[in-house]
Amino acid sequence: MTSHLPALVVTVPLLTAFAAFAAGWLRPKLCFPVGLTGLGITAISSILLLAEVLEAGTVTYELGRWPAPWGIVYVVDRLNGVVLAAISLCAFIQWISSRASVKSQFSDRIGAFYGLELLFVTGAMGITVTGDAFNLYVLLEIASITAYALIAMGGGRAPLSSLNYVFMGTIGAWFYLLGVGYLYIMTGSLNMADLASILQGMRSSQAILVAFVIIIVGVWLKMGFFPLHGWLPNAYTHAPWPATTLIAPLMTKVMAYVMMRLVLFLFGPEYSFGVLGLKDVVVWWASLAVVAGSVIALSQKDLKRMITCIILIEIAYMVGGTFLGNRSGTTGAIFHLVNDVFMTLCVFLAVSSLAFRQRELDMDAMEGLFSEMPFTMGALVTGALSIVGVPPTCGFFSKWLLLKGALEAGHYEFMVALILSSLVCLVLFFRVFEAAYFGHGERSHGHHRMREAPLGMVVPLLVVAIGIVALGLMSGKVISSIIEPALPRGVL
Amino acid sequence: MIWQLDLVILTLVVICGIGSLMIKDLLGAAILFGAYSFMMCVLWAIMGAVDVAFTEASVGAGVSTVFFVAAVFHTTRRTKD
Amino acid sequence: MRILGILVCVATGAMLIWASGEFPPWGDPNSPASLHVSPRYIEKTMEETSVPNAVTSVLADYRGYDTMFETTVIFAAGVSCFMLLRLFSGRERSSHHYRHILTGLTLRVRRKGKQLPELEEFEPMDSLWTPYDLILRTLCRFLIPFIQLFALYVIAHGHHSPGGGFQGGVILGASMILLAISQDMRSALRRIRERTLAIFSVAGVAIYAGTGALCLLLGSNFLDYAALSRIFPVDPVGARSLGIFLVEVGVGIAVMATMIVIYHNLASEGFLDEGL
Amino acid sequence: MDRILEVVIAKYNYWIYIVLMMIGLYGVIAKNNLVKKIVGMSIFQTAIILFFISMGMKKGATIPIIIHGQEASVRASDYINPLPHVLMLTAIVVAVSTLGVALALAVKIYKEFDTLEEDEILEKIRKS
Repeated sequence: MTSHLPALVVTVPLLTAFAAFAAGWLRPKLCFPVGLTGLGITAISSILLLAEVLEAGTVTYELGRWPAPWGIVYVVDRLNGVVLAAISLCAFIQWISSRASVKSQFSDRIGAFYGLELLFVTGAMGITVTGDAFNLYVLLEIASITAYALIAMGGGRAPLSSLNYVFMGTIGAWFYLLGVGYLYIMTGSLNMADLASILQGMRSSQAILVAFVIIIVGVWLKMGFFPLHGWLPNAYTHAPWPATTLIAPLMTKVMAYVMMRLVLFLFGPEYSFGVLGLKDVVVWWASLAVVAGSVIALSQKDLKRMITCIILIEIAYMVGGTFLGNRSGTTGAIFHLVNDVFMTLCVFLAVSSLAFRQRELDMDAMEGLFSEMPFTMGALVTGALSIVGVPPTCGFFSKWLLLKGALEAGHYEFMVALILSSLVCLVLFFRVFEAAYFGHGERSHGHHRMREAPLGMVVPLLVVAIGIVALGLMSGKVISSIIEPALPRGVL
Repeated sequence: MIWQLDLVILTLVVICGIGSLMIKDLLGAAILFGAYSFMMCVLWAIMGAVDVAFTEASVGAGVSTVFFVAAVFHTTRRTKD
Repeated sequence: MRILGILVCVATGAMLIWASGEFPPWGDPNSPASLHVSPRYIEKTMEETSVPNAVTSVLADYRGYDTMFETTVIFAAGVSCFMLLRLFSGRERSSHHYRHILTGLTLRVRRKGKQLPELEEFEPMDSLWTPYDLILRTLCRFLIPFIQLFALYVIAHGHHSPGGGFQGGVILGASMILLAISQDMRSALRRIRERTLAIFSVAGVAIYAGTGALCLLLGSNFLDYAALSRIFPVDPVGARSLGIFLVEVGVGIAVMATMIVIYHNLASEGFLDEGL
Repeated sequence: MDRILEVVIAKYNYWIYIVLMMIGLYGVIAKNNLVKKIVGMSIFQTAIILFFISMGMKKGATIPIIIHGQEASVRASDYINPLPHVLMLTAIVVAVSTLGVALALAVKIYKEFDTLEEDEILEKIRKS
């Protein structure tokens, strides 16, 4: 009996989205529990799928029982197994913690909001698990359209920044579609494994080169890689908090996974790194992106906009790590992708519970936060330490691997950029903690009563913080058992 | 597939495309965009893609133009560029 | 911005044209695209799915998973427009307009709050967009049933002729939009209330995903219609054709409801009282 | 001379779609009015759909519906390649969905800022 886990992993959130939207109209109180059970089942099935992949190696699942190049086939290996587990856990935790803010802001259209959030999770899961190039485009569009609508719910400037995101996102997605079209006209197939085998023989053709460039530009545009990042700071800052805490940790990381899947598996490491010779150019570009991201993050006054700009730095790490070309660099990039999902989730959830308590998010109005909201600030400290890369947390191990990869590949400018941006992140977060801990503004004189965020927000936040530390401690086992064998042979 | 007919329709499509971007009145842009979609639908019908032409006619020329006109009705027809 | 736009377009265009030099000549029967995967669709469609229209069989069966997510995309667009624009508190009007049905005399009642109840000789009239044309209204009232009949034909006949779920669904939606434009939005909403539209759009997509899940429950892979032959009295090939038809009906319902929801929200800026 | 003509005949369809795409791309980047940008985006999308359709074209082949009489002896070269048509049915529906959401956003922006010109909106934001 072939295990139906790959199909369950995507169709369960899809059916839950329909159930949540229908519940919005029939009995609004049911929306939250329906979504909770759906995401719970998805999380469990994706962890079971990861376990199955670890034992039985790559799992393939034919949709509609049509064989590979004709029908659509799901291919789950260790790389997307671990990313699937990370996405579903992150979505499950975010769902619990954003309940209070969704109920307060969107009570009259709660079914629609929850339905779109679940469709976004479906899109993210589907992009990760699919083995068909065009199916990836359709799921990319689902994740994008739901992201446009969720971001535009912020009010004030949100629709304008969402419309800019629509324009840049559509151009990125349709460039990817055009690249798939170029591949299809030259090879005749849409299945990724089939395409990869045909492309081995067409190393020298111009059309494949242009297809590679278009697809990479489209994916970088959707990812928010440095020169193409114009939409990201505005979109995530003006979005409402439940939308930001869901979209920020997932969208850019899933697109980073798509880039790795295409570069390492579809076009193959020899082609994407060797033939074009753009390997060094991209690593230089990534170092520039890291520095630019740090400068942008330094110049921000609003806390929410600052942590959004930190995402730009994280993306540049992943692109640089992938294009380093050697084994430890790529392993570092994949492990950083998984860590980054949880790090970003932790920091965004912490700041959203600050915002939920109507705290001023301005940098220099943070007095007495440690005394008022100790648990939230504790989790924020853990997330910050992980982003900076301090040993017990998982951020350190992935950055260490990236550093080792850069050293072996001889890209010293990428190492300098890595260290510099870690220091900048340290400065950024220390500025916040210094004001929050030592601040003696007029607010903290009055009372030291603990006005913590509601329990529903604090408990998931603490779980994520503990998860970051646990992931850090287990990083040796995670890397050796899951990520190390996930790399294709070609990565020398 | 008479290539002269194909060429004529292609030039018409390009003209409608440029026209709907250059025209100063948004309602005019919406109508020209509807004409552009209809020309595209005829082009695909000639190329043998009947299902796609049917969809483009009903979705592209039909409903998109109604959405454009509805949106322009609630905003302005005035454009600067 | 203008120079940046020109620069980017010329660069991308040059790159694309440089690459198109290597394409197989236009319309060449043995280009890779026509030799690698698609011959099986054409030759085997009658034998495996008994559906002569190869596009419908590939759309709903060989690559049925794409179409399920495509229907989810249009559903997501409908939900987004509802969520973005819909405002539940109505527009406060200082005065209401009524038209005497027989003579066409218009009456302006200065009264705050809700509309007056329905009167025999008078019918409520939009105060925002008030053109009234007897010829247009009666012609549209005459035309709409035939449009809907044709749309049902298009959905049902997707196997043998061009057409299918999407095209039929859009035409059904267009007939309701025509009603909303020729009469006024209130009468269109009286035909199909907003709540039923929402339930229809969910039901349509749920039919599609439900058929797939049903095949899963019957032990076969997701969206493998041959499994339907266990519960329906058809052979596996006939079961595929039946599965395709079920899916087309689901898509038709979902697309119809979504198009109307998007139009209602766009045309009345979310108040759903007066539209185009 | 006739060799160039032969190449042009074989490839002009692809060049036209590239010209259309660049018009759309220019419309999105350089136009100031938001609805004009949406029109440019739609032209960009339709041009890519044209590329996919002209990819499946076969000279001398008929539409991809198996003729009623000849179900038995079906030759692939008699019928046009149906796969790009399926892909483009999806793309058209995605294009309409994006258009619907973009127009809803434009209406919402107009309600907020009373103008659709990008520079006027940014001016208002800088002032507020």
